Formats: sequence, C-alpha cells, structure tokens
Amino acid sequence: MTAPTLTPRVEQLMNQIETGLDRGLIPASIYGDPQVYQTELRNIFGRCWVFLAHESEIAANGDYVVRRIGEDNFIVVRDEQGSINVLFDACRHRGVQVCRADSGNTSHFRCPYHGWTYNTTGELVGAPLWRNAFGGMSKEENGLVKAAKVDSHHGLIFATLDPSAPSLRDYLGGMGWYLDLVFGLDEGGVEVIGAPQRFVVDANWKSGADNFCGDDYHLGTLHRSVWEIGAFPVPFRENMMGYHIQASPGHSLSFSMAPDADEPGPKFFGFPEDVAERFTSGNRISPEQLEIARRSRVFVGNVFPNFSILALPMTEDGAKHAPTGVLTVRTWQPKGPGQIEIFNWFLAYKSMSPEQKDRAYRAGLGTFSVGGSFEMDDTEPWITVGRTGRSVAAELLDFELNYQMGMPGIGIAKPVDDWPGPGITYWTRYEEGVQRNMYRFYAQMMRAPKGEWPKLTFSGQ
Amino acid sequence: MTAPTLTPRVEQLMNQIETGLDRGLIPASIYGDPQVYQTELRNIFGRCWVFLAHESEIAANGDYVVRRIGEDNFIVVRDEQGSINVLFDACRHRGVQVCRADSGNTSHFRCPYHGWTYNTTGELVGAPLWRNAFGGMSKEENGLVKAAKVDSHHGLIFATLDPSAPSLRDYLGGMGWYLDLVFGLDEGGVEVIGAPQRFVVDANWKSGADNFCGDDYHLGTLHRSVWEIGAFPVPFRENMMGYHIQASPGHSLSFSMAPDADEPGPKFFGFPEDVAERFTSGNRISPEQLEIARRSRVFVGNVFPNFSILALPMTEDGAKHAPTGVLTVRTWQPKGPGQIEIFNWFLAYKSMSPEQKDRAYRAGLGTFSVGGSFEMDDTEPWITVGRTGRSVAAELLDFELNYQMGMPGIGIAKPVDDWPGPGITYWTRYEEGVQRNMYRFYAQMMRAPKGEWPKLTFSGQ
Amino acid sequence: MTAPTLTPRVEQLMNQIETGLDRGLIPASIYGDPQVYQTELRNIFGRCWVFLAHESEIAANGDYVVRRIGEDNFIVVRDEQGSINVLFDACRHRGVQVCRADSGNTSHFRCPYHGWTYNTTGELVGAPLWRNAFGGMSKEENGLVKAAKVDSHHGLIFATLDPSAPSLRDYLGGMGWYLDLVFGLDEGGVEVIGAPQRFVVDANWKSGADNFCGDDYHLGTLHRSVWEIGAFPVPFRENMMGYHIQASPGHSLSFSMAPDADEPGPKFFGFPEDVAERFTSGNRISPEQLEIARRSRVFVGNVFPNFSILALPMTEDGAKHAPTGVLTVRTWQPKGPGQIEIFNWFLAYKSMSPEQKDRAYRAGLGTFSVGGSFEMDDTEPWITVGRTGRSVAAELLDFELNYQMGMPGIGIAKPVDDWPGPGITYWTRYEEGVQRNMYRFYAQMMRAPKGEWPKLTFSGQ
Amino acid sequence: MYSKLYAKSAVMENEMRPLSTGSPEHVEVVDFLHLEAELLDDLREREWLSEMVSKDVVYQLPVRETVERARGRGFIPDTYHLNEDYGSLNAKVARNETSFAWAEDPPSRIRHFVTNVRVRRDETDADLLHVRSNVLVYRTRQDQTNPQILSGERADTLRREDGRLRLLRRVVLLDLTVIGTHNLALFF
Amino acid sequence: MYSKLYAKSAVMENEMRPLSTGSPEHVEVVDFLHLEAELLDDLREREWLSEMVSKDVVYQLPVRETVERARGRGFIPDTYHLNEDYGSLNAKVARNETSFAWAEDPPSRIRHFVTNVRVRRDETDADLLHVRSNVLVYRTRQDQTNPQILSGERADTLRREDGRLRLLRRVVLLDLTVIGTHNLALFF
Amino acid sequence: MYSKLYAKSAVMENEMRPLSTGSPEHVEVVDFLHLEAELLDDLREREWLSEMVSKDVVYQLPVRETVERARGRGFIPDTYHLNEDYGSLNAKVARNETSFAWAEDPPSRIRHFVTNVRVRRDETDADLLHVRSNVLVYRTRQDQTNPQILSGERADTLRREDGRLRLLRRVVLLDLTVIGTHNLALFF
Ligand code: FES
Ligand code: FES
Ligand code: FES
Ligand SMILES: [Fe+3]
Ligand SMILES: [Fe+3]
Ligand SMILES: [Fe+3]
Repeated sequence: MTAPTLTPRVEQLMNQIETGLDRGLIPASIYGDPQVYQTELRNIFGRCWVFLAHESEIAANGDYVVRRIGEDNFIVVRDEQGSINVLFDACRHRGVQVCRADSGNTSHFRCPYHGWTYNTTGELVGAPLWRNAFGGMSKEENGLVKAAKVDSHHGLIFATLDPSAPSLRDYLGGMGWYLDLVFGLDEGGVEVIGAPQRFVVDANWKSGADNFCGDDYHLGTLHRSVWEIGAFPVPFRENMMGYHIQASPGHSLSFSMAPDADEPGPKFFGFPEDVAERFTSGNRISPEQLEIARRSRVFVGNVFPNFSILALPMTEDGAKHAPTGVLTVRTWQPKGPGQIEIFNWFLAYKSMSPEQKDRAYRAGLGTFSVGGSFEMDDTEPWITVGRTGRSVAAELLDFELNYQMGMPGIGIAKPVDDWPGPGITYWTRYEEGVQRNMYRFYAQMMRAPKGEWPKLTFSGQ
Repeated sequence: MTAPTLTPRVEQLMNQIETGLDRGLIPASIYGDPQVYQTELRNIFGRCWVFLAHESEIAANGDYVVRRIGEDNFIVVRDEQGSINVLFDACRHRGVQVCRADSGNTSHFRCPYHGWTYNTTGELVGAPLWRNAFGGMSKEENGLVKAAKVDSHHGLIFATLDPSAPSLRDYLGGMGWYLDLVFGLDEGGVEVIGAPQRFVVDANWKSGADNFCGDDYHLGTLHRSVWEIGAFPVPFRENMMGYHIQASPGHSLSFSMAPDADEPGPKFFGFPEDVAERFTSGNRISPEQLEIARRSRVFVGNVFPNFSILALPMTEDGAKHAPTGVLTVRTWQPKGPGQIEIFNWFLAYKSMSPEQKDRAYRAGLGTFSVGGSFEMDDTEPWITVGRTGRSVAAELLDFELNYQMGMPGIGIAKPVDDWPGPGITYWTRYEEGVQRNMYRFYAQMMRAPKGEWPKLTFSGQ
Repeated sequence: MTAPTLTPRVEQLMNQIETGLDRGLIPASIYGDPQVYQTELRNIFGRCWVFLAHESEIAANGDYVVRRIGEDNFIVVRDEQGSINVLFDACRHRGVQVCRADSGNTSHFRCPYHGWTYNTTGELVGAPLWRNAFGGMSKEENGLVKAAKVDSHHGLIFATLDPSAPSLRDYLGGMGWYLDLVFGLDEGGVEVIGAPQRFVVDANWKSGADNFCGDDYHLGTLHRSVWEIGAFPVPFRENMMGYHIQASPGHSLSFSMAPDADEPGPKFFGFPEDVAERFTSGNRISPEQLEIARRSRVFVGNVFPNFSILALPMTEDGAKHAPTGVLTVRTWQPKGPGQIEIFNWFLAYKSMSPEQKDRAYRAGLGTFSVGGSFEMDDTEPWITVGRTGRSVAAELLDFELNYQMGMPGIGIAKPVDDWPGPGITYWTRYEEGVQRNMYRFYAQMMRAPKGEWPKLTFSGQ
Repeated sequence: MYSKLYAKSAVMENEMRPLSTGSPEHVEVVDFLHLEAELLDDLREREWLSEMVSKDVVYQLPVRETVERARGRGFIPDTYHLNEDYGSLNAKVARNETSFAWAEDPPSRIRHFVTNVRVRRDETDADLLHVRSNVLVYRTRQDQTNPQILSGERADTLRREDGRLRLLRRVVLLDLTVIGTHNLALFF
Repeated sequence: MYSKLYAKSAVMENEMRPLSTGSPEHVEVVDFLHLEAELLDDLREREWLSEMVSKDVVYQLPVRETVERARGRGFIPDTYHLNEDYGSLNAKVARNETSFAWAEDPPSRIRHFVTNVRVRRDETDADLLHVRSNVLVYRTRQDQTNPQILSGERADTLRREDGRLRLLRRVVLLDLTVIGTHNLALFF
Repeated sequence: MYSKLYAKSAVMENEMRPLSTGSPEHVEVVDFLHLEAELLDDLREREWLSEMVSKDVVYQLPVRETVERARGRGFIPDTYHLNEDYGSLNAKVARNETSFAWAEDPPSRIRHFVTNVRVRRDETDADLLHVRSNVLVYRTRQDQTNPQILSGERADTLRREDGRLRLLRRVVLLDLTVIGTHNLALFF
C-alpha cells in the first residue's frame, strides 16, 4: 500500500516540531500519541536503516539470530555462501513463523503448519508431496520476503525495508566517520561478548535515542550515586568538558574530553594501556580520528533512529577494580508508544585478552545493563516522560519539552570552527543541539512522501 | 444506527481479497487489522446466523446456557412452553447483566441492581414496589432484547441479530445437505456429552474457520506426531484422498475417502460397527447421503462464519484402544483481532451405549481438546498467523497469504462432475478452493449494505 | 490545540441523548465507547471544576498530596505563604515526574533527571551549574504548569484546566446551598480522617456519578443484605420517602426524609445527639437549611462530573453498635472507558470527640469502602453496565438505558412547589430526573465549543 | 498529618531470629495456617470464624502510600481499608450467608498461597506467638482468564486459648497502594 | 442436565483435620511432591511417569462453570478438560519425545509452586494418603514477559506400592472456568 | 558460538534424591532461606549481605533464549544479566544507601515467595549443601495494580563458615528470556 497520509493530529505535531525547534521546543505529545507511533512504525522504522546484529554473532554459515525491524521479527542468517540475508519471519503460505528459536545454526527453515521449507537465502525449496499439492506453482515467487537492502559497516549489520532508501554509507553520512573512529580503532575490529541482553521498559523509544545523542548533563543529578560508589572516574563538572557533534542530519554524538590534550585521566575511553598501544600502532583510521579517540574519555552517540553506542571507563566495584573501557551498543526497539525492548550488546576489541574482555564485561554488566548502576536510573525518568507524552493534560495545555540548553544566549556552549571531523560541533557539552538535530530529521522523515528522502547532508557541508 | 461505511483501509483490503482470490492470494492484514475486526463484529457476527448451543443442553423447560454472538452474551433459554429464546443479557433499565451463572434452570431472571424481573421469554414481569416506581410504564416495551431470528437444525440452535437475514435453511443452502448427512445419520439424533470446554488462544477466529474448511494437507507436517503415537489410523498420503466441497457461498467441507468404495479402513467416520449398522437401518437421510457417510473416514467442515464440525476415528492411547468415531463441534468466538475463545462440544449419537459414549469422549478429549494431541498443535501456527496479520511489515510489504493449492495448473486436484450432493466438488484434497469460497463470501458480507445480502447460491446451481 | 470537533459517532450519541431524554432514554454506548471517553477527558474533565482534596489534608505549609484531573497527576501543595497551588506533575525540561511520593511535606520539588528544581508555588528556582547550562534562559517561563483556576468551598479544593471556566461559586450554582447544608452544619467544619482509600473497579465513571445523583431505589434489591445484618436503620419503603433535587444543571442530590417532620428515626444523618445539638447551636447556615438537615436521614449527591457526597446512619456491626452518622466523599476517577479509580475519603465534623470519630470511621469502613457491605455490592452491577456500554450488540440493537421513573404518568413522584432551597424538587424518591439532569448537562458540555459554556441555571430560576 | 510516619511494626523490629522451622511451635503454627486457608478457600467462613478466631481479634488492612525510602514502608497510621473486630467479621460472614450478597454470589474463586512462615515467641507472654507469613491470593471471577493477584505479608499474633491456637491479631500488609481487585469481600 | 451439581469431593467433605506438618506421613508426602515438581519442571516427564505414577492412575481436570454460591463450586459432573489414565499419560509423554510436538517445541517454561500441603489418612486403607495441595503454575513461551499463571488445588491420592508412594489419583481443581493458557500440554 | 549449549547445571544432573524435608539439613536450609527473604523484603539489604553472604560468593543471573527442546533450557554460556561477586554486591547495597538511587527510591514493593526447597549434600565437601528452590517475586511500583511477577529456580550452594551457613553460590534461572521488570535492582 502507499504510505498513509498523516492524520491531522500528527500533521499538527510535526508542524509544531518544525516551528518550535528554533525556539528549542518540542511538543510532549510525540512521546505518547498513538497516531504518532503508528506513523513512526511506517515512516521511520519502515524506511530507515536499522541496526540488527553484529557479524560476529553469526560467524559460521548457517548461523542465525532473530531480530526486529520496528515491532516485526526478521531472521538474520548467514547463508551457505557466507552472505547475510535478512528475511521476514513469516511463511509465504499462511504467514506462520518459520524460525522458532531465538538463534541457532541451520540449513533450512521448515514451517510447522504445512511444511513449506526454505533455505538460508530464503528460497522455497519444497513441501511434502510437492507434486500433488503444488506441482506447477512457482517457487521463485514464494520465497521468504527479504529486507529491501542489507549492508554492514565494521561488522555492524543494518537493513532497510525501503527500496528507495539511500545506501548505508550515504544514510550514515558524517556519522560514518565517528563510527570508524570507534569500531575501526583496532585493526582486528570488535566482537560481541555472549549475546544481547533483552529487557522491557515502559518508555518511548525516543527517550533512549535522545539521551544517547549526548545528554551528558543528566549525569550530575540522575547518576550522582555512581560517584559515591566510585563507578566512574571523571567528576561531573570536568566530564561536561568536550564536544557535541551533529554528525549529519539525524545522527548525533558527544565526546568527553579535557580542555588540555595532555591532561591526565582516561584516554581511549579508558581501555587498558596495552590495548591503547595497539590502537596507536594498528588501526583503520586517520591520524585525526586517532587523536580524537586518544583524548576521549567518553563517546556516546545515536544512529537515527534507535541505535546507540557508548564507550567509557567504568567499574562495577570501585573499591576493588579501577574503571576500565566498556563498549556497549544497544537498540531501543519500539513495542507500542509507551514501551521499548532494549537489546544490549557488550563488545570487545578482538585483540583484547580473555581477562581484559572479562573485566570489561563485568564492568559493563555492573553499570550499563538492566541490573547496572547507571542504566537502572536512566530508565526511571524515561517512564514518566512517556506518561507525560500520553497525557491529555499535555495536549490540552500545549505542553512542550525544553531543548534550549546551549542555544544562542543560553549557557556557555559555543560552536567550534576548526573541528577536523564532519558535522556541526560545539565545545562544552552544555548543549542540546545534538537532540534538536535528531528531532529535525525525525519530523522530516515523518512527513517524507513515499519514495522521497530528506536531505542527508547539512546545507553548506 | 446504520451500518458504518467501511474505512478506507478496510475497503482497500476487501478490494484486495476480491481481486487477489482469482490468483489465490489474500492480504495477510485481514488477520490482524483492528478496523477489519470491528467491521467483522458488525457485518459478519452482527448479521450472520451463528451457532449457540445444542438443544440437548437445555432439555428441560427453564434450562438455560449463556453463549456469545460476536463478543456479547446472550441467554439461550427454553421457556415454560418449551420454546427456545435468545435474549441479550442486559437489563433494559441500566444494562446490567441479569443472568449471573453460566448455565442453570430458572423461571425468572432478576436484575441485581434494582430488581427488574423477566420471565424466560424475556418479558418484564415486575420490580419492587412497581406501582410507586413504575406504575404506568409499559412492560411490553421493556422486555429483554431478543435476537432477530432463532432457528434450529437437527437440534443445533442458531440465531442472527439481523432482521433482514434469510431463513436458516436458505442461509445454510447446500451446507444443509451435509449437516443432514452427519447429524441425521442416526434416527435418534445426537446429544452433547457434558458441557463445552472453553479455552482462550491468541489467534484470529478465521484461522480456525479456514482450517476446518478442509485444510487436510497440514496433517502431514503439523500433526505428524499423532501417527507416531498411533492416534489416527489413516496414513497421511492416503488420507489426502477424498473430496473438497464448496457446499454453498461461505460454507465448505471435506471428506476423506478411499478411491475404491470397498477399500478396507474406517467407515462412517470410525463409529463402532453396531452403531454403523443402526445408521444403515434407521436414519433421516437419502441413500446418496448414506453412501457418502459410509465411505467417509473423516468429515470436516465449517458453517460460515465460525461454526466447525469434525467427525473422524481417533484414540487417546493407540497402544490400548483402537481409534473410534469422535464427533466434535466448536465455535471460534472472537475476542479481539488476536484472540479467540474456543467453545468445544463433544457429541454422541443418542443411541450409542454409555460405554461407547465414554470411549468416544475419552478419545476426543485426548485429541481434539485443549489438552489433546491434535488440537494443541493446531493452535500453535494460528498464533503466528495472527502475529503476521497484525504486523506493520505485512502492511508495508503487501504480504499476501497463498491459497493456490489445487488451482488450475497447480497440483493434482480436479473438479468432479458427477457428485450427488450440492456445491462445487474436487477430488483429492490437495486443494484450497474450500477456503477461497469462505473468503469470497466473507468479503461480500463485509461490504454488504444494511438490509442487503450477497447471493447465497452459486451461479448456475 | 483547539478542542477537537466531535467524531460522527460521538455527535450521533450526543444527539441521541438530547432527543431521548424527553422520553427518559439514554444510549448505552456512552458507557463504553472509546471515542466518547476521549471526548470526556477533554471536554468534561479538561474543563469542569473537579474535586482534588480537602484542606485538612494539607494543613501545614509545604504539605502536598498528588491527585488527578482526568487521568493526569497534579500536585496539590500548600506553599510557604499558605496558599494552595495545583501543579501539573511534569518537569518543564523533559516532562519527567517531579513529585515521587503520594503525599508529604517539602520546600522544593527536584526533578531526578537533570535536577531542575521548583518551589512550592511551582517556580523554577535552579538547576546544577545553572550558569553553564542555562544562564540567560527565563525561569519565569519554565515553572511548573498550573491549573487555570483553583478555589475551595468549605475546605473542599477544586480546580479547572479551562481559563474560560466560570467561578467555582457559579459552577456549583444551586448545589452550593446544599453543600453548605452538609459542610457548614457545624461551625468548626469538617476534616479528613486518615487519608483516602484508593481502589480500582472495572466500571465507567458515570455509573458512580449517576448512582449518587439519587439512585435510592436500588437499595431494596442490591443492598437487601444490609437490612439482614442490621447495618442501616430505615426500612427500604420508608427510606424511599424524601426529596429528589436537581440543584442546578448537572448537579443533583437526594434526601431521605419522613413525611412527618417529627416522626421518630434518625435526624441529622444519624450523627450523635450531642453533635446534633452543636449543629443547632452553632452553624454557618440558614434556618431552612438547618431544618432540612435536622429532618434528613440520608443525604446523597453528586457534583458534576465525578464528586459524590454521602451522609447517613450506618453500622459495621448491628449486633453491637447502633448506626451512627457517616460522612464520606469520593471521586470516580476515570482510567479508560471501562475502569475507575475510586478515591474515598471519610470525614468528621471537627468538633466530634475522638471516640465519635473512631465510631464513624469504623462504621464507614464497614459499609462504604472497598471492603464495606454496601459498596462491594454497588460496584458489582456497574461492572456489567460498562460491559453493555462496550458491546457491539448495544450499538447494533440501539440499546437504550431507561430513566423513566418518576416522569409524568410513571410512578408516584410529584414536583414540589414550596421547597425552600434552589433547584427542581420532587417528593418521594421514586424518581430519575436527578440523573436526567446530569446527562442533559453532560451532553451540553460534550458539545460546548472551546471557550463557551452551557447555561448554569435552569430557565426560570 | 503526613509528617508522621508509620513505625515499622513491633514484629518487624524484633531482631530475634525466627524459631526454627523444625520447632514444635513452628509446626503447630503451620498446621494452623494451612487449616485456616483450607477453610477460607472452601468458603467455610463460618467455621473459620468460630473455630480459629479469637473473640478478641483485631484484624486490619492499613492503607499504604508510595513514599521515599527514608520514610519507611508507607503505611499510613490509623488509616485502613479494613479495621475489623469479631463483631464486624461476624457481620461479614453473616452477610455472605444471605442470598443477597451480590458482590460474591456467584463467588469469585480464591486461593491462598501461604509461604515463608516465620514464628517468634512473645518476649513476655508464653501464650502468644508472633507469626509473619507471605500470602499470595489468586482470584478470578466470572470467565476471567487473567487473574487478580494480591500479595502481602500477614503479621499475625496467635494466642493459645483453652489449649488451642486462635487468631488474636492480623495485620495484612499488602504490596500495593491501590487495591486492584473488585472488592475486599475476601478474608486474607 | 444442569440440575445435577458437583458434589464436594470426598476429600473436601472429610472433616478430619489434616495430619500435622510434623508427622512422618506429611514429610514423606512433601518429599514426593517436591521431587515430582522437580522432574516436571526439568522436563523429565518420562521419569516422572515411570517412577512416581501408579499404573492405576486416574488423572482428571474437570470443567468448571460460574454458578451461584448455593450451587457449589461449579465443577460439572463427568465433564473434563483432561481425563487420563496411565496409557493416555504415556501417549502424551511419548508425543513430546517425538520431534514433531510443535506445541511444546520450543518448550514453554513452566514452574510449579506447591504450597499448603494437607495430608489425611484414608479411613480404611492404610496404604492410601489423601493429599490436598495448592499449586500455582507459572508459564511463559517465546519472549513473553507477561506470564500465564494458573492456580488450583490438587486433590491427590497417593498409594504405597512396594514401599514407595505413587500417584494413584489426581483431580486438578483449577480456579478458572475458561482455560487461559495456550494449551494443556503441561502436567499439573 | 550458538552451537555450544548450556550444559544442565551440575545440580540438575545430580540424580540423588533430595534430602528429606524432615532432615536437619533441610530444616536448617529453610530457616536460612526464610530469614534471607525476610531481610530482603524488609529492605535490610546490608544485614543480608554481611550476615548471610559468603565473602567468596558467586551470584549470577544468566541470559536465556528460546531454543528447541533438543537444545536444552536455553541459558547462554558465560552470558549474564547479573554476574556479581561480594564486591559488586556490596557496591549495589551501598548505592541504595545513597540518597540518589532514583531507580528504587521510592522503593518498589517486593516479596519473595520461596517454595519447593530441595537440599542435596555435596558429594565430597561436608560443609557444602546444594539447594534448589523455586522463587516467585511479586513486585509493584508507584500505584501499579498489575504486579510484575518473576519466577525462577535458584540453584544455590550454601557453605558452613564458622558454624553458620552462608550463601556461596546462587544461580538464578529465570523462567523468562526477556526481563519484564523495570530494573534488576532487586536481589533474588
Ligand atoms: S503456513 Fe507455512 S507451510 Fe503452510
Ligand atoms: S439495572 Fe436492572 S433493575 Fe436497574
Ligand atoms: S527532565 Fe527534569 S530536569 Fe531534565
Ligand atoms: Fe544515563
Ligand atoms: Fe489440525
Ligand atoms: Fe448503593
């Protein structure tokens, strides 16, 4: 079907975003309105490139994992030729789920209802007593439905359902440079530790994305407990030093960095020294990227719509273990306007020793996981952002969220001219332009007619 | 109110059914779209004749059971004159439930709120201090609301809320001939054993109806376990021999029958020999009907929309008991687009001995019940048909279900010209025309304006 | 945003109310239709004065309780100047809940996400490192959002979100006279005992409001058990004697009163004699009001939309304790078309002795509370009124609720000409005009365009 | 009035370890609690009241609020959903014996799951046993398939009267601030 | 047929108090029930059947209706969701051992919470123990986070056979009229 | 990596029957588990940690997936939601003692229902007891009326240290693949 035209309420809210952004205001109702959510599923999740898995999760031919595009299940499977396929998990006969485990290794997917059997590229290869039942029917037209496009970047597998979507490279735009900086830092690349955690929180998916665009300021209040238990080594005020970057439309990130390049303190997101040395000696990136990584205490960013990346020094037990570099990626999978399922992966640079990986995993589990000291506080306010988003009062009172921090005349953040990377950059992280960048692109995608795409570069860049 | 006009999405899906049926394709979204479901409640369940109960369940005057039309409760009660009334279970004063037990025997229904009291024909007969409160008010205009029409066929009680509905006979059309064949097989007719089981499954009601139209092919994969434990006597490939019949618009059925009339194997759906002898000597049907019944190993059929019938030889314990004839009827009661409550009745021919009835009941419980070896597998794929029906991906990808088996050029099924019964008949059961017959009528009912009905006979019959 | 125009279905149902009321008929679907409910949240709860708390609950400066307008949380807080503020519980930064306890005493509300801090009048007073982050941003424009108007009457605190709303006095209209009669009966006024009970029932909010408008007739059937256990002293038929009063548009009430002014039996709602003597000697009301209170056995009434008041003699243990006066107020908080949260307060006249208060509290708990012998029966029929309201059958069958009791020619109730108080009054309580008064105003509010209000007085009064 | 906070109950503050689950007192208490639950789930409320409840019983279900950790568990002093004595319990049982107790006729289906029984002796009175137990109540009405599930602690005091234990005090501390079941006609 | 009502089960009518939870019989029964639940939750159904169930077993789950209080608990006589003997239980276990038992492959996750065990001796046969227990079954499938929770009483009879207790009779009295779990492939 | 499957835990494979529920070891373990649950439900986490947990504790909650019956229970090797030692447990308890542990302040209301306790001796070390128990956790926050209910098995090892049992190892095997509660700030 053609993309549904926006309902009057959605149209109105998108107008309100576009007019409000210049004043740093966003209508709260986009955080709960059910029509907005339905449009997001179709115009955002049904069109954008979304992250599904890392290649190390399906290392061998026949390995598969089941993941989501929007609310729907897709099989991400490495076929017998080693290529990666993203297949809608619905039998072409009657729509039954054909992949019944969350992950595994297989040569075929057999539907339990009538036995239609597909290979790992999604082709229909047979059914019981085929000649009697289906002899003469085209197998070609009855394979599992594939995502329109699949591609990966440093092993990160993305897919889109929109045949008119730009390439992944173009979609990422300037953000690619920053992903390279993190995932290309070590020559051998990264790998997933274990398998992703999954947990459900009663929040809207945009709260996670918004936060990971670079909401550094919340640490001082929401995460104050982590300093009391010594989980994070950089004091709040110091940690506000660094850069906010709108990498390209929709995608934003933030670096914690001391003003002085040689200030003591964590380097390379806190990864151990011998690992950092390998970064310097063997990597896939430019000297500028390497220097930024070296100086960075924290990297946090979000690839629009719902893929977030975090690298920082943490510890689960400050009394016993010094903070160490943790690298986690996560998706905020929508499950209704007021619910998300968080998929949370811990990654390690492949070249790290087993002990280093274990240390990083324990530190990550103790901080950025459903039972971690950081994450459990994060989800708390997001729950009530969703409540306000759903509220009739917000609608009646025209309640708007405030994203004014760092706008001209507000606070101390200032644009940076000589930044070596792509995008629009601010110094000091007292700044919410990173989020405004997300919402501007969001509103454009929400309105974009079928087959058309908003501009993927900033004017003048 | 007048019937709501279809929303654009429902209109589009109905168009898609009508144009897709000729190619054997049905849009998956009718299995989950909430607007489709709301229209079904009004245009299908609010208009068609639906099955409620068997007369043997309310044998005595004053006996009642509470049953559903769509999602709503109706009291099915035998009044003091022995007539059957179908009454909306809502007090005419403030709409309160007046019948608080699921079944029973009573002379009156008294509303707990203010005490309005109705007799078993639904007439308002009084209230406390009537003269003070209501003296002068018409009792006639304030009786319980009755279904527009009620009728029964071989003791099977049906009702419709649509005053413009055709007679039950006309509604059943050709299907009546086949119901006669099963329920009129023994002179004394049938009776319900015990009371219906009720269980809830997260599936769409059409999955049950579709399956019982004659989805014989699924046995080979989904029910493969039943052969391993010896629960069913006819091998998969042999069991595919038989007839598929579109009895009349909407209603379909299927017989398992060996090609050779005298082949050994179950006769009369596996009912015991002495019972079968009585069928032959005393029945209410024609010789043609009797001969079909004699040759039949399995009868399965669906009266549109949601009343299914099954007769076949089964056993709950192949090691100890040979399969015996089981007769079960069930309704797929809608409870939202993604949920059904299954009412499951076991029937016996009245003339069977208590031991035979017990055997049939145990065999039925062990196979076609919520804990039965057949049924528990059936509901499994239906759950994910509903998931696909609800999915945004199915909408965006225009995902269609495939009903091409047995269409010209596909498989071996062939039309039969010399069939003695009504309807359109195919030999061998590798065929999905039975389901297409259901969906064609379904789409017509969904679109039919208030007061108008689709044609109830096939053109040329 | 401007008030949404009514959907066709809501428009149709409102028309049906207005045309049906003259015949005493109301469409059942207003008790379950989700569009009706959404309109109610906006046009009824988003505009009318709603009850939130009693001043005695927040006696000290800094005391607060969290309460609801519609489904949304508002903080009701006494500020440092002793004034009462009603603040939407949503941070102006990102919409996070700022008040995390149900009640308490505080000088500030600090948001947990980024630390924006508000004082008890709702002003934004700071945030961490304010200058760095927000220096230059207006604090005035970023305070907590206040209800449009707040006022109280005998300590009963009401608020409205509609700036165009009339004053509370005008809104209450004639109902104020009757509230005075109850709450001004004792010179010292009333106070809350403990804190409100809260419990959730699967019913529509209008069932509670409708019942408390003066549904006295239901006692004879629904509450028959209370006489069997001696919980209430006035026999059913006698208790039907008294007055039904439509105080002003929307607001209704009912008094149980013997025909003869000096008949023995409870006086002053059953409050103890020494309390009654104080009523007579020191009060804030007129001799007419006092005389009505003296003769009254029961007062029950509803302030539109969802604030109900009840005063009557009850006991939790008839064998041991004689009935005593109980005063309870409650709100029927909407939580969806089919659910309410009941807030139930027990009040006492401040001048009562601790023993008298305890007696009244125990009697109230034993009767009008979630575990009380009256209330637990009340909610029972309301659950199925909601079921009928949601039903498709009610829609298809045009099912209407009957409010004809006491209309001309029906029953014995008669208009009273010489009533000293405001409003339209009937003698004997076999009468449902009190409810019709509610629904007439309800339909007017539902249709009223933004900024406009229905007439708040009866024509000719 | 919101400044007063509910003191942790005396039983909670009792730092004594519970008696061993192998002790005779523990066994006797569990026997009592199982029989009690059986009678209640079998709707033999009259027998429960007359056989197992003391004439001096205090039976309370306090109202609870959400409050900050530092303010305790949130039970509001002297504020109840239920505050019963023998007479009022008797009135409830009697009410259910009439034919007009609509709220629970047809009765909902109720089951008590009693676990984590902890028994402590009273420090001064040898006839008293203080018992904390966890109770999960499963309840359905009509054709509900989604049960209502209530959970809480019962802080009981049992007293030996004429040689048999009887329920002298029960404080039901629910793990809820808002009661989400259609009525509190049930006994915990 | 609706005029006949389900008699309260013999076990229910037994006015005998249960044996003390400290009695050897009670201990032995609890040991039995715990081991049984462990085998079932570990999906060791074959061992459960062969080691713990009598060849003469009667295993029933009757159908229930909502009826007025005066009409009892609503179990419909001779009407079942499950009515099994050893052979049919064996067929179920065997089915799960095939690779085509789709309903429970992948298996749902099931846990039995067994509480309130009450044991009574048979009045005549010393080899029989009558046991009532409350059972709460927690079940999830796929990535469900909202569990299906079933509750009921199990009215069991255990028989000593060759020195060991075995399950001779189990009547599962669910607190539901409509079964709200996707199938009854599980054993209670 | 998905070809490796989680071996059934050593405890599960232990074919030994559990010790009788009447044995002194069983009684001692139940006493331990009841006291532990009491401290946790009373939010006395510090006392629990210092009085009942071994300094050598291993405390894990592995991640689970849905997998075919033949592939076992679906716990993914070396993959956790929680993987704690004494130090990290201590950090959690310490965090809750700050005034900024927003996630659990106001605290949610938590109750542990501990049932089906099965105790087995270690085959070689007389100081160790292996304990399997079923735990159902009922939890509400704010004014929720629909509880969050978690269920699982705890595979514990208790060690006698200086005469008293302490928790040496706890593996929480939840009956869920996706965690459906707002955080895992609680202790199982
Ligand atoms: S639905 Fe998959 S084979 Fe039929
Ligand atoms: S609602 Fe039935 S009598 Fe009033
Ligand atoms: S949301 Fe309240 S301070 Fe940011
Ligand atoms: Fe954070
Ligand atoms: Fe089937
Ligand atoms: Fe009432």
